[in-house]
Amino acid sequence: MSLLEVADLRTYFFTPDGIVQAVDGVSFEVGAGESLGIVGESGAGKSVAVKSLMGLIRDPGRVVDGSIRFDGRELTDLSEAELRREIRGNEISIVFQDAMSALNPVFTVGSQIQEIIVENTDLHKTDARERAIELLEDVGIPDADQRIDEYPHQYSGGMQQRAMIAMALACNPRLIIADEPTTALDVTIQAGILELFEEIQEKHDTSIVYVTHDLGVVREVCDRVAVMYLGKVVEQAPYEELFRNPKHPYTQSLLNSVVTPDERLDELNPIGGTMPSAVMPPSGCRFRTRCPAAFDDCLAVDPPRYQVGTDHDAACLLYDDGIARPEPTLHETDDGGVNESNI
Amino acid sequence: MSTGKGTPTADVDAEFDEDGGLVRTLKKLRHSPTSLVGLFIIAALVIMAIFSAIDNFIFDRAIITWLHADPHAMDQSMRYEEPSREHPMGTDRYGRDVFTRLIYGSRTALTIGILAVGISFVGGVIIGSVSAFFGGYVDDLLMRSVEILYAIPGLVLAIIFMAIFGPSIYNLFIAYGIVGIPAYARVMRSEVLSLRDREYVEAAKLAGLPRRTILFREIVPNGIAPVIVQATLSMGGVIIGAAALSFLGFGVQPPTPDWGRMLSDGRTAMVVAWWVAVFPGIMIFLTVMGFNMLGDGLRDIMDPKMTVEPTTYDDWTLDEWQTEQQTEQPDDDIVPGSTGARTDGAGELRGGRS
Amino acid sequence: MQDNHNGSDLNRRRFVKSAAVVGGAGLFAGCIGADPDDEEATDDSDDGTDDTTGGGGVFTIATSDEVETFDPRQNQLAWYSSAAHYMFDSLLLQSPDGSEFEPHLAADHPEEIDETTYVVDIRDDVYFHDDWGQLTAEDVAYSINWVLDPDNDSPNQSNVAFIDEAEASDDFEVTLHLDFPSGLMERALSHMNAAPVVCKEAAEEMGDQEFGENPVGSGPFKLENHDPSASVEMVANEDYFLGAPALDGMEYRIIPETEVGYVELVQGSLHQSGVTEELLEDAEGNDDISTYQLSNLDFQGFILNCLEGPFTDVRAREAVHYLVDYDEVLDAAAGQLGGRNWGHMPQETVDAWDFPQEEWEDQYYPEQDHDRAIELFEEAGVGTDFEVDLIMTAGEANEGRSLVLQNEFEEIGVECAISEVSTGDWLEALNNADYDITTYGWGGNDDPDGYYYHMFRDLRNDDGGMSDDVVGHSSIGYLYEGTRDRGEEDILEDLERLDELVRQGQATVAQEDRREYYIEAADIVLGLYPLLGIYSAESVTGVHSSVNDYEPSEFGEQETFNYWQEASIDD
Amino acid sequence: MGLFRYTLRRFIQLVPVLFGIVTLTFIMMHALPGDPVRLWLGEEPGQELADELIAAHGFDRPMHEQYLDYLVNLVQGDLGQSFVYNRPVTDLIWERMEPTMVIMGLSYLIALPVAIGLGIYGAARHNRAGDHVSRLAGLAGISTPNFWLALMLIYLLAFNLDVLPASGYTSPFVDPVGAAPLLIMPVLTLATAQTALLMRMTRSSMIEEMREDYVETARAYGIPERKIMLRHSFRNALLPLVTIIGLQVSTLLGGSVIVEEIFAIPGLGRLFFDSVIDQDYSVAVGVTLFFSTLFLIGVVLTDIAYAYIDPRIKYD
Repeated sequence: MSLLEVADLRTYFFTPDGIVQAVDGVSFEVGAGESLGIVGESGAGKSVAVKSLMGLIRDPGRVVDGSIRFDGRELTDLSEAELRREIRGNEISIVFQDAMSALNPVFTVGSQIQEIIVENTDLHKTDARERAIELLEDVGIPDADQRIDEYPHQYSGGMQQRAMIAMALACNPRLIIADEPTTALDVTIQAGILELFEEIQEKHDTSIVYVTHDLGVVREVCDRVAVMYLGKVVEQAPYEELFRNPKHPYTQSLLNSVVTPDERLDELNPIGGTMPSAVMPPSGCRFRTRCPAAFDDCLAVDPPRYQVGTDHDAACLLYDDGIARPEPTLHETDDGGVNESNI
Repeated sequence: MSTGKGTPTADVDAEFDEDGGLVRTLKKLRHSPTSLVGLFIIAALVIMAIFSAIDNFIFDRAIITWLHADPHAMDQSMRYEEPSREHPMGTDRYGRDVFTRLIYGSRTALTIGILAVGISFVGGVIIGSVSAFFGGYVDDLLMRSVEILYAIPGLVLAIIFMAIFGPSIYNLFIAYGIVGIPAYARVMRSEVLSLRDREYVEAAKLAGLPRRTILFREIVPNGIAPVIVQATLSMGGVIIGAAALSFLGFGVQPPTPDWGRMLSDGRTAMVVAWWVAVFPGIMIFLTVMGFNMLGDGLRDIMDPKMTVEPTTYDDWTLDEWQTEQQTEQPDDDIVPGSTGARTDGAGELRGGRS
Repeated sequence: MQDNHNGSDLNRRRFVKSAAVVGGAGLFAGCIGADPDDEEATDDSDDGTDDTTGGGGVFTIATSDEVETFDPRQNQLAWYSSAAHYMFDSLLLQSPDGSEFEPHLAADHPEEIDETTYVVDIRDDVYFHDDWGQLTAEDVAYSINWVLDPDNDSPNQSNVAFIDEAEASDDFEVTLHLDFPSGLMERALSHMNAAPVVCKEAAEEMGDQEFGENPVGSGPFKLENHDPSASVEMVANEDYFLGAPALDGMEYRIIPETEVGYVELVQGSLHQSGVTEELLEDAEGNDDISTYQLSNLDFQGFILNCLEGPFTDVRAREAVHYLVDYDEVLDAAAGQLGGRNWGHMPQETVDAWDFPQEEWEDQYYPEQDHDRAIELFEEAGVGTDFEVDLIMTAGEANEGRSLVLQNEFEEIGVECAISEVSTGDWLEALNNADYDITTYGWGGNDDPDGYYYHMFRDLRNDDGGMSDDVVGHSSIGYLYEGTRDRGEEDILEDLERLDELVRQGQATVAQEDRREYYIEAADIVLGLYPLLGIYSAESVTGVHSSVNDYEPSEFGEQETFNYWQEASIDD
Repeated sequence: MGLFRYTLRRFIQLVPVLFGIVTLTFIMMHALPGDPVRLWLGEEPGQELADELIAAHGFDRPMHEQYLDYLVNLVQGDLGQSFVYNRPVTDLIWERMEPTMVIMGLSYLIALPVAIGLGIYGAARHNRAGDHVSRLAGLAGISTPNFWLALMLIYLLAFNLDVLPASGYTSPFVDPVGAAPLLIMPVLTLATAQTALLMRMTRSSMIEEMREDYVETARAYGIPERKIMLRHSFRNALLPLVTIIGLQVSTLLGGSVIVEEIFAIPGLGRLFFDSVIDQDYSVAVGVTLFFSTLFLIGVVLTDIAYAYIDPRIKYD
């Protein structure tokens, strides 16, 4: 029984230039205490997907279809007020990519954490302040009782992110969504933050959804990985499995191009061509325009997710038994010794 | 007006952020009904103005006389005639047809607007860009001079100018042209400041292009968009300002039809002949409204973050801040030498935390 | 009460203030143009004379200019020339219809001892405001001599220039020693712009500056409060020698825009305000407002530049006179608020002096005839291939007449550009002869002298003279200079005679003699066509119906409280 | 305390700008055509009198001498003598200051809450009917010439409806009840465009702020929308707003010329206008200088206000 079950989530943006199908039929699950990594290039719809979970999609965007079950409750049925009171902050919280801008520049770090505590719990202001200091200490901010009264700009980038995490922990949520939390940081600080996430997970048994375009990061923190491409999850597997035995041509290309774990995919542009527009996505398989293994059927059939291994699925017609297909020869794994896996 | 790619609505916005040039910008206007209305009003105005300019200079008012009436023809027996079929907007104190004068007035209004704004624009762009590009003493000198102009209330400065040079349409737009320079200079300056260290500028420098060429070929064209928005928005202000000067007795030379003058001449007749002042008033209002609506739309479109407002004032204080501000980095006591997003530019303070 | 002296056009302009320094004065009867459309306003209570003191309310009047000094000896402001009559007294007082000069501070009319010596008896029951003591011959002599003293730079100096010295020959007797006999003496003695009587002790004690702020006079009202640029308040002088006025006070509100003042008049918060021509109809239709159309006593038209440019030849100037339809110009310039005049002076003066108006009209004011105009231009050698630079100062009247003239020029194929210039520019242009034609007006007097001496004399012959580089711009478009430059001997002879005539006109007492001089002068001037004279302006003043027993006149002298009427206000 | 030193420094920095303004206005005023004496004396000057007056006021001296004198006096707080009123310019300015300040202050008092309220309302209703209406109203407010508005108010409220007096001024410090009706129309005239501008400003910077990341953060942590707008976004939106509030001093002072002329208010705007017409050099220069100083003080105050709102700004 998973803590979070997302099924066929669709989030569209209704812009003057057309409907942007940012998230188009995404499903995944996160168990209690588990950490799921969602990876993909910019524009794949990762952030939109996780923001949809908390009902944070604003005009002109809307969750148009799908179900989000959290601890047995259907979140899409909840009203805005219910979401605000019962879910956001205290059940699910989120750590944003750019802590500098995610923190309000004109309030002290402490007052922002305090406000969240007061808003979501029964604690009063002074108690909330105590709690905030504790939290800041927990996330490794030295002299927390002093620095609580400083403003975000007085913190370094790493500390801002730590403060952000303290905020996320403020009400003991069961799920933390980390939306590219280390993207803006340099490597050394990034390592510290990732460690912190691990610590948290161990200490509080919190589930984490970790959104990133950095495969190296995924390796550090995630139990399982979902790969997204243009609004869809194309492959999903435990991270060991995925790294050793990627099935989807997209994942294969991604991994193929990674030189070091620190390289960022968006900078490398490992795959030829650019991602098509989400306004008018290609018919059939969305990846076909860039897929080296594409064949005729890809044009017509939107591939469902095929089970390709234990807890491993991939949305590619290559794995459809009913369709005649050429051999997936294009992919040469890093470690050829790994079994091609049983389908 | 930071050109940094903000990520307001996440990734999906990425494709809208791209700088698509003026044509693309204009195309986007179609999504803004108010801008379209503004554009329509201005287009109508321009057509009227072109027509009256051609008619006046080439045909000596023959066309309009043939079509309707001569805007200069006086007829004391037709003094303050009410609007009728013959005179759809009535006649004025001298029996002249208000309607045709109104049409001819578009020429004056537009001329004042365009020339005054043109002077401000060119002056502001040159001063602002030179100031920012060369920096140092040049910057200090130019910006202090601009501040001096800026510190004197616009209307006050315009009155002094008009008093010195005498009331005439030429002086009117020179006066407002000069009055407007500081605002443009500021906008341009902050744009150039943000552009001058860009890669392509560096490249041009390495290529050994003369500094003047780099400034006016590479930098200025890239930073001109907000100045254009500023121009559209201040067009209305100039037209109103010119009308105010007319009201105070520093106006356009008679018998040239001019809305401001018509309006202020007609004010004493309000009780007996409302039409003399009301129609030019409406025209001024519509014109200014048109420019403002268009300017509003342009601004929204050109700036993905919708950094707003009165470019007229721009970041005069904010620029100050930039130098005042202590950008000292707090020591990162966890991992030394960290680089985070810092608050170190005007763009930051303008709300662009990118 | 000409708060708007030359119509609404020029009310702010200083040059009009000086043009108006001689104020209104008249020798003829009849309250011209007075046109009370509401009879009730005036026939209510005829018996309310000096016994009804107090409770009469405060009479509030709109005016457009801030007063710069309350010292009437220094004043240059048109409206204050009238208002000063409330705070100060003069030896004589002009009747509302202008027909007579009543002894006022003087016990009787000046008594002629010889041609240049007059004795004036002063009343012995007049006291200055606020315990400044009794008004005596000392004060009168001091006041007149002060104005005469060139060191004091009084703008009134020229108006009493005929007096050599005033002498307090007794406690209540002043002897006037004249330089030359003048037909203008009684007028001068009745005017604030000439011989207002101030308290000598106060003036000397305070000094000019302070006296200008705290004036001490003997009039029916005294200054109570002055809010700069806002209002001047006066309260009734209970100890006035003619008894206390019925009004509690007078208040002048300074309102720059005439139409705003009119709105207040309609609202009843003002009792008197100027009415623009456009508002006249509305005012006449309003039961609460009585309108009075008063002559401005002025002369309006154009000056042609006789020094250089296309109009140096007399035929070219005459041609301009053929160009226009005078009535059309009048219409465009003044609408209903003006009347044609002939001879470069107000029609009232022409009528009162019985000048040969018809002859002038026939001879010098031709019917519009473009062909003849073109012919004359040809004869003058300029043809129609020239451009005319017409300058004007702001104002509807100037604009209207300029537009008509421009249209006429264009009809005969002559380019005519109008430039509206600031007053400073205008004076500069006049000084430098930098114009071809300019709008022109001169006003404020009903005596021919006010026009002929001021406009037509040769400034070079003035006492002290003008320095060589200043040609003086109020002369007739450089007619003297131009004629001298071009060496046109025959015209010069006429001009010398003209100068002589206007000077004689001023220094002569007998009106028949003066009349002859002016007729001869007019013939010379008109025949040289330096001015295109069109009309005299009128202005309308509206009075609220809550005012009783009050009728404004051109000669606004203590109008609300004088020998002829005593105003009061209904609550 | 840093703030004090900072303020002091900002004021000292104003000195060169003020010096520039003095120089500029001095030159401009002396460049006016004609000379004030001739204007004063009118068309028929006695030359002696003119010469005397010119000499008395030093108008015949070389301009640089007049200028130096002016500067020396200025340093001593002496703005010179009015040619027309024959009084010290400083006296005139003090005398006329109150109405201008009162009207300007009141128009701020009205404009600020209305503009901020409407601006926030527009932002909250972004792109919905309420927003469009308030936005168009804002545009209309900016597009209406203020002198025209003033005259229309007079015709409507004073002439037709007779509910307000058309003109005049009474000090509200002396007679608040009597002053109130007199102040309504002038304040309304000045405040309309100001309100519209501030409203637009508030609206757009609120919209902008509402798109900022910290808003999303607040939302993600269950902070109610109201609180996000009024506390989080508004506090940030205040920054550009404060700038405009400071800069509007300039617009309002310009507007005072027109408002005071129409409503017959004895303030600085009218003093300035009359002095230009009369070429009363020292008054015109003095008032311009005073206006500019007010404006610059406004800017400095704005800067200081920033400190309270934006903690990112530091002083040394």
